[in-house]
Amino acid sequence: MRTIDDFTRPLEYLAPVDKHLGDIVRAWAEREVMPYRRQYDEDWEAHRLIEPAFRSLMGELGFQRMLFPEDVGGWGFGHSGYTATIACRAFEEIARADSGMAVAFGVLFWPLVMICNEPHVNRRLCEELAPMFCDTTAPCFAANAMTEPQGGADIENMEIVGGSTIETTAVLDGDEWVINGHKLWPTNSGGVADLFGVVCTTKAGSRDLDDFAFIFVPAKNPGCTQSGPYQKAGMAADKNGDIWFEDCRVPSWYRAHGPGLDAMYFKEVISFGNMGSTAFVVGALMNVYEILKDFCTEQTYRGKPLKENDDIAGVLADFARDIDICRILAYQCARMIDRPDLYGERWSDEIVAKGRGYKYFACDRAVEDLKKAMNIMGAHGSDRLWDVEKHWRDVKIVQLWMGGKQLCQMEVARWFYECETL
Amino acid sequence: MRTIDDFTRPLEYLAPVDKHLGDIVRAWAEREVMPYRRQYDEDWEAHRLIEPAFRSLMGELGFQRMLFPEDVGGWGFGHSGYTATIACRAFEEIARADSGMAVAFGVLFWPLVMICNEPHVNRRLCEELAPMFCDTTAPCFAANAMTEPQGGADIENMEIVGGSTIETTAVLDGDEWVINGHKLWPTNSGGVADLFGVVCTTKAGSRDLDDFAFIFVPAKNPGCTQSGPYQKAGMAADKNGDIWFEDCRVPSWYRAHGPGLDAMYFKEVISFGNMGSTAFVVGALMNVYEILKDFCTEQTYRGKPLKENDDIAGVLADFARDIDICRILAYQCARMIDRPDLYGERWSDEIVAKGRGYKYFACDRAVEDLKKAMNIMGAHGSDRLWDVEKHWRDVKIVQLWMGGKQLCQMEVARWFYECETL
Amino acid sequence: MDYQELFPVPVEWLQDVDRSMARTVADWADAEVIAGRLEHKEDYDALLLPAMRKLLVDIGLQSMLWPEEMGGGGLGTPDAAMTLAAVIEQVGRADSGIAFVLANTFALQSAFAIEPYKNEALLEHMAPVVCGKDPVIASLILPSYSKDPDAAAFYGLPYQAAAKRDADGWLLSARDARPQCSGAGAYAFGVACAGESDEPMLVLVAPHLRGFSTGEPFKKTGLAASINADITMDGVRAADAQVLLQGTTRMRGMLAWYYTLCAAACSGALLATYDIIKEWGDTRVIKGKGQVFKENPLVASLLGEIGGKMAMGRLLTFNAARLLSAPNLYGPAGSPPVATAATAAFKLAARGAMEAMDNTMELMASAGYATEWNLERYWRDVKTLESCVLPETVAQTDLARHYFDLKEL
Amino acid sequence: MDYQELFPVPVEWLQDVDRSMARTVADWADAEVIAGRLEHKEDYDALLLPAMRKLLVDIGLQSMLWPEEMGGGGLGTPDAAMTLAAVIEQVGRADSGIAFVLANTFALQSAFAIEPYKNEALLEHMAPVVCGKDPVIASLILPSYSKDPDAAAFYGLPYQAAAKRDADGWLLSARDARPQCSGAGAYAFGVACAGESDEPMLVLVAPHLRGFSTGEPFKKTGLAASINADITMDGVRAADAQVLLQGTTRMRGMLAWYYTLCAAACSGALLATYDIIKEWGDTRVIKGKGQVFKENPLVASLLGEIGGKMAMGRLLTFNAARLLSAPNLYGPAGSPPVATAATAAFKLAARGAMEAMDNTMELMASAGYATEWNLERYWRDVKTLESCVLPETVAQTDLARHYFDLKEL
Repeated sequence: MRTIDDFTRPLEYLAPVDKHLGDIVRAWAEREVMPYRRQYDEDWEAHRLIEPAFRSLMGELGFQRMLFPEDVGGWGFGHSGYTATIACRAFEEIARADSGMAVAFGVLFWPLVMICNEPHVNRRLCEELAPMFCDTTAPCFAANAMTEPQGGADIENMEIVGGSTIETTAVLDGDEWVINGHKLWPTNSGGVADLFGVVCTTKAGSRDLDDFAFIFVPAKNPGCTQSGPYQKAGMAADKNGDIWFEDCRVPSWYRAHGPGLDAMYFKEVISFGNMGSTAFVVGALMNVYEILKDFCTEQTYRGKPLKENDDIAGVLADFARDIDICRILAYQCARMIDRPDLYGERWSDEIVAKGRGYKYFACDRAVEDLKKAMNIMGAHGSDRLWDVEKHWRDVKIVQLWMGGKQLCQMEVARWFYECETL
Repeated sequence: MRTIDDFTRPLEYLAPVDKHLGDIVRAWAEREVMPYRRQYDEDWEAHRLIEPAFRSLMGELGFQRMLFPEDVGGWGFGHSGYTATIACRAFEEIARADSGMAVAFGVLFWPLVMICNEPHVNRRLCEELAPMFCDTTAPCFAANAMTEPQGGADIENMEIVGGSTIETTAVLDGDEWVINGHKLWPTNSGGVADLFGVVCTTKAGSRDLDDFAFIFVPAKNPGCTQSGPYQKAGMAADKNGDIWFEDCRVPSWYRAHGPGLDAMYFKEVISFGNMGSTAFVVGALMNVYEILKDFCTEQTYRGKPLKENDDIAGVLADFARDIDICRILAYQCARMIDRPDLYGERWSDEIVAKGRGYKYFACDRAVEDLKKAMNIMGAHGSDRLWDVEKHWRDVKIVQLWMGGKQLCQMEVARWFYECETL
Repeated sequence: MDYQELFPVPVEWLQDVDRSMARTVADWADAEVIAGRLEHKEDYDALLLPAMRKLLVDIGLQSMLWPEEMGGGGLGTPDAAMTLAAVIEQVGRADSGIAFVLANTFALQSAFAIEPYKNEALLEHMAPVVCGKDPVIASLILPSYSKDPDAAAFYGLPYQAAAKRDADGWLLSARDARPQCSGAGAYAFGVACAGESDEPMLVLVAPHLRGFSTGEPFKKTGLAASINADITMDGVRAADAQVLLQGTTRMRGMLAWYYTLCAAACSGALLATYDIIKEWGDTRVIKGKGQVFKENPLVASLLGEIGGKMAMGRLLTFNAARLLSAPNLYGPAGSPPVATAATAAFKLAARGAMEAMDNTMELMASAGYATEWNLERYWRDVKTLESCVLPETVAQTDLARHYFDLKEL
Repeated sequence: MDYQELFPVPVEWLQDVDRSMARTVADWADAEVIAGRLEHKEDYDALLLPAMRKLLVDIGLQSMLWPEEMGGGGLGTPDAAMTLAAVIEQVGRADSGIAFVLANTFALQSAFAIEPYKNEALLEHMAPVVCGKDPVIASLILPSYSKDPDAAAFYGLPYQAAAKRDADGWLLSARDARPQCSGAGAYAFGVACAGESDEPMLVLVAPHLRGFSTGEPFKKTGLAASINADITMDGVRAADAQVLLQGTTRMRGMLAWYYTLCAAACSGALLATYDIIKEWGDTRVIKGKGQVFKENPLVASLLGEIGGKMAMGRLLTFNAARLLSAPNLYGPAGSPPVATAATAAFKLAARGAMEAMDNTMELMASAGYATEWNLERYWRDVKTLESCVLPETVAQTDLARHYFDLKEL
């Protein structure tokens, strides 16, 4: 009897703790998420059902501590050599249950990547921020405040705009940054986040990457306000909203690293986002594989189980094949992040561009495959009872976030073809 | 300046001799194939230009000896633990120049896989057959005589037909097999092959896999005749034709292994075919990448180089992304063949099915990508001067061979969904 | 917006009545639905139901095919295919769920209200209701997958209901049958089942009949205008007069109307998509260079792709409607060429619509996904249509059956 | 084979003359090309040239648009769009390369032989040749990529030729310009270039003119019927009378004819594909179980997909032709809606044809690839058309320009 564990992973890459952590997350997901997820759509605003599941995973099981150094209360994965590979497994398992939840969980680490990962650990900030995450059993969320109202993900398009479109400013006033600006759409906004990593500029309109700043802002700081969540087509566990910074002050050393370095290491954030997105998609697809297998074994057409009809088997085959392929890519992507000694720095243009490629490939395949899965299921493709339509709606947003497909294409083209004006 | 060597390979998997052998094959291809390949289409029947290139690679450089044990004059890769990974690299490099040539080269090893690879080396047959390949600087070709006139690649569809459609029979007469039957289409037929691996049955109509036999037949044996090559849309270096066996006699020990084992190890042939096909496609695509990059840098539209037009860059990005992905898959596939200790026997249903998946994925992507590449090139997409149309024609046949896409889908569906009647 | 100027279909097919109806419905779409959707989202009671009432009763769509002397619109000829295609396209622009409900309603009506299959007695019987003051919608219960491999089937696809003959007519039974739409709100159902000699038939069933029960409304991807629920029938009695049609050709004819009108619903969703992305493309600026979104070559390339799909969707829809509207030229609706053209029109229009809407969402990124921008509801609706109306593999086999003369499938 | 019965297009668009011409050409296709292709493959001298001669001269296709009093067929009205679509589809069934050459020839003719743009003087001048005893084919030299980023361009795509005005008319120059077809065999070329005020114009040029030179024929993927070679013009003189059209609208009108006829060529290739796979599917047996190939559900599913693309290709082609044939209803050929419909028809028909033929090859496996089975030549031809006639990205931008009102691209 084949299961999701039969999909290929490069076994050479797996972390020693892979099985242990994977089992824990899977048990949690099957116990605390899957029985309830069908009601998540109505829970998009209140998170009455969603919050307890986060509490259990992040706070009680303690997964929100993963990235911090051991000596500040974390699990020390930031220097494990397996950071991304472990994350990849965890993301898969969570997304199998609910990819909105996987995104919210993944993004919690996004700002922390800037300061917790070797070789650029910011000890002082780790010590300062670790207690929020490590000294509690309550879930603690973080978010990257990047996108701005006009131009959207242009922020991420650093090669071409060089940070010049960032309108959120940080001005040094004594030993404090004073931040002003308006951000929108980040995962874990809409009132959820306790901590923001804010992409801003120390000099409005500048194309000099020295002026690009990544500054941590606790959400409870005066001058930092959040709107309620937007209503969306799905992914209820991921809240998104507006964030306003009005003369919001933080200590000067809340800037991640400083001129030049912030922009450089920020690309590592993108690399993790690429790997994570690929893993989210794989997790969702693996769950649909389980469902499809049941459905197509149980329902009949032409007097035979659906899966014994060659035409339907053909679609099922493409579905399984694509999971197998995307899973290999997710782990290859993770490995390339984990082993800079072999593959180059994880913030390099190469790793970012290739990761963008895997990400948009996996998302495109997933959206196509889920559409076909729904078509196979006929009248049941769109009812919530089977959860396939849910994964379809959720995966679509993984495809759209982080600048969407076109930005990925431009980065890939720039790197592989040395384009200069895109 | 990015080159084809910038496409990702899992570095952990590479053979120690990867660079050395890869350099040799690349130099050979650039010297002896690429300057002449544009004339290959007209050389499809005579092989006046094609044969010397084969002679150089296979006979003089000695690559046709790769698989045989060292003590019979071979290079001993059949027990290297890197057999498939080395082959993958060689196939890529050859297919970059000409995928027809890569197929013909790859298929030379196909029957030999049955007897040269650990853990099922047939010493007696190795000793008997090695001199044909190892004691000469002339190219020596082998072929697998599988497909029969009615039903085509049904032969490969062993799960469902269990060998019952094989009409080529082998009858033991004293210590000789007497073979009768009609085969068609194998690569390296059409008068090329010196040695055939013949798929036949010891009991016509039987579904018992013990009756499946794989028997070696030297092409010069009495009773074995070949037609001239068919004319095809491309892939001139790969000749295909009819083969007739009429009371063709070989020693009884020319059967690869015997009842049950022939059928079992034959699946390893399929695994190598899957890996090889994926590698052929990657090689062809990498060459088109080189060409496209030149073309799109040199030609202008809207007053800019083509590659600086965002819409064209988008297509170029998809092209590069797919190469990167297919290359990872080719090496993952090779690794899974090379390391049965980690991934299971290379003749297992799992490895066969997953390999089929990678193969048909890579072929589908390649055909689509090459179509788009030709569209980008406008009036030049279809002229021979740029070689892109050649790769397009050639890659199409990689997609079609080995039973084509539908057979791949059925094997993948069978394995992942436990289908029983497909 | 002059969609004809943008995506021309042969206007010669449309008569004055078609254009006038389409204009009326276009105004309804803007005033009754589009104007209210930012405030009411997809609220059934606050937005969709009142809009449906206006359309069906006040504008009189639901009685359009009924004879004038019974209080209807008097359009019960095959020409109605063009009228309905033009009208449902505009409804779909407002709300593809309402358009889908109309496609069900009119497909059912096509079985007995359109020449040469007019059933005067039934029309007379239903006139007081259909030409009355309350909205009357209908739903089809079509063949679908089943857990029972031995169930009677229409080209291999099991019927959801079984019919047993007795002296007084038919007894229908079904367990948790899934209607195409509005299981919890339809006035009438057209139930497909096997009749005498296993010939397919469509039986008119009303929910007030004894033995008919309606399950709880279930949650689903889209189609907020359809409150759907599974139906169970325990020996529901149907008189012979309730048998709307018998035989494969008639069944395929009814389905040809259904598929064509569903294609029109998809085409309407694409017009809505057009309006949304057109505004986005005109007003958004990217690359920090003051480049208007639509003038970026990559964006333009996708817009071209999207627009091509829109043009194709319209062409497929109106061509299929034209074939239905002129049986003297093209044969009856249930003849293989016409029925197959309708299947192809729906399948290709729905697929093209999904591709175009997916691409549009990619262009709009998160805004494409947010309720506020109104696109995502059409995307959910059309996907629901695509999978529910006719599973892809079933459609493909239908096409192959005609084009390649299949004998066994 | 009654393709209309299989893949119906609105027959009301076709007049008796169209059907009769199509029937004549269908007979020609079977007798003069298809019957000989197993023996002669794609041999130009043994098969294609004699067939072209028969078609163009004996049947009289090449003079179809010329006035009867000059010895032509007298069909020089926009109705010819329907005639040509029906005829070129049948030619394409025989050989898509010949169909492509005809598309070039008639697109050029459309610029001066069809009302309201009839150029009586030019018709008169050419009549002896066109209505004579030798085949007369024409070729277009259209904008294409260039190494010179500053070259004058038609919507961004550089012209391959430059025109310089002097007192006596124009001097044309071009270096290794790539004609659409038949560089080595065309009697006349329609050369696109920038005229006064950079307005596009199309100039008639004959290869015997001083300064005109033809390169060596080059090898290419397909289109054996077109012996193509690059063209160089060193100050070739063209009188004002040779300027066939001026202005963007006229140029787009000519291109609309061209794209529509190229779509017809693709549609014809699909009919040939249909015949080949139909026979294969009917006669092949697989799975060792006596299952007829086409009755396998996976095969049937792909056949359905293939058939749907065929139906769509025909519909796109004939719809575009219809729009061209009735300027009173739809506006002139060069108006944005009509011109865009033609672009979309070609782009979608060519893409659909490639998909259908690729799928067909997948079903036939190696036989699809072998010359003997005749499929692969259509596959090579259509791919050549798809890339040469109009690069994908250029087509997408054309569509977006109209649908989304682009200003800059």
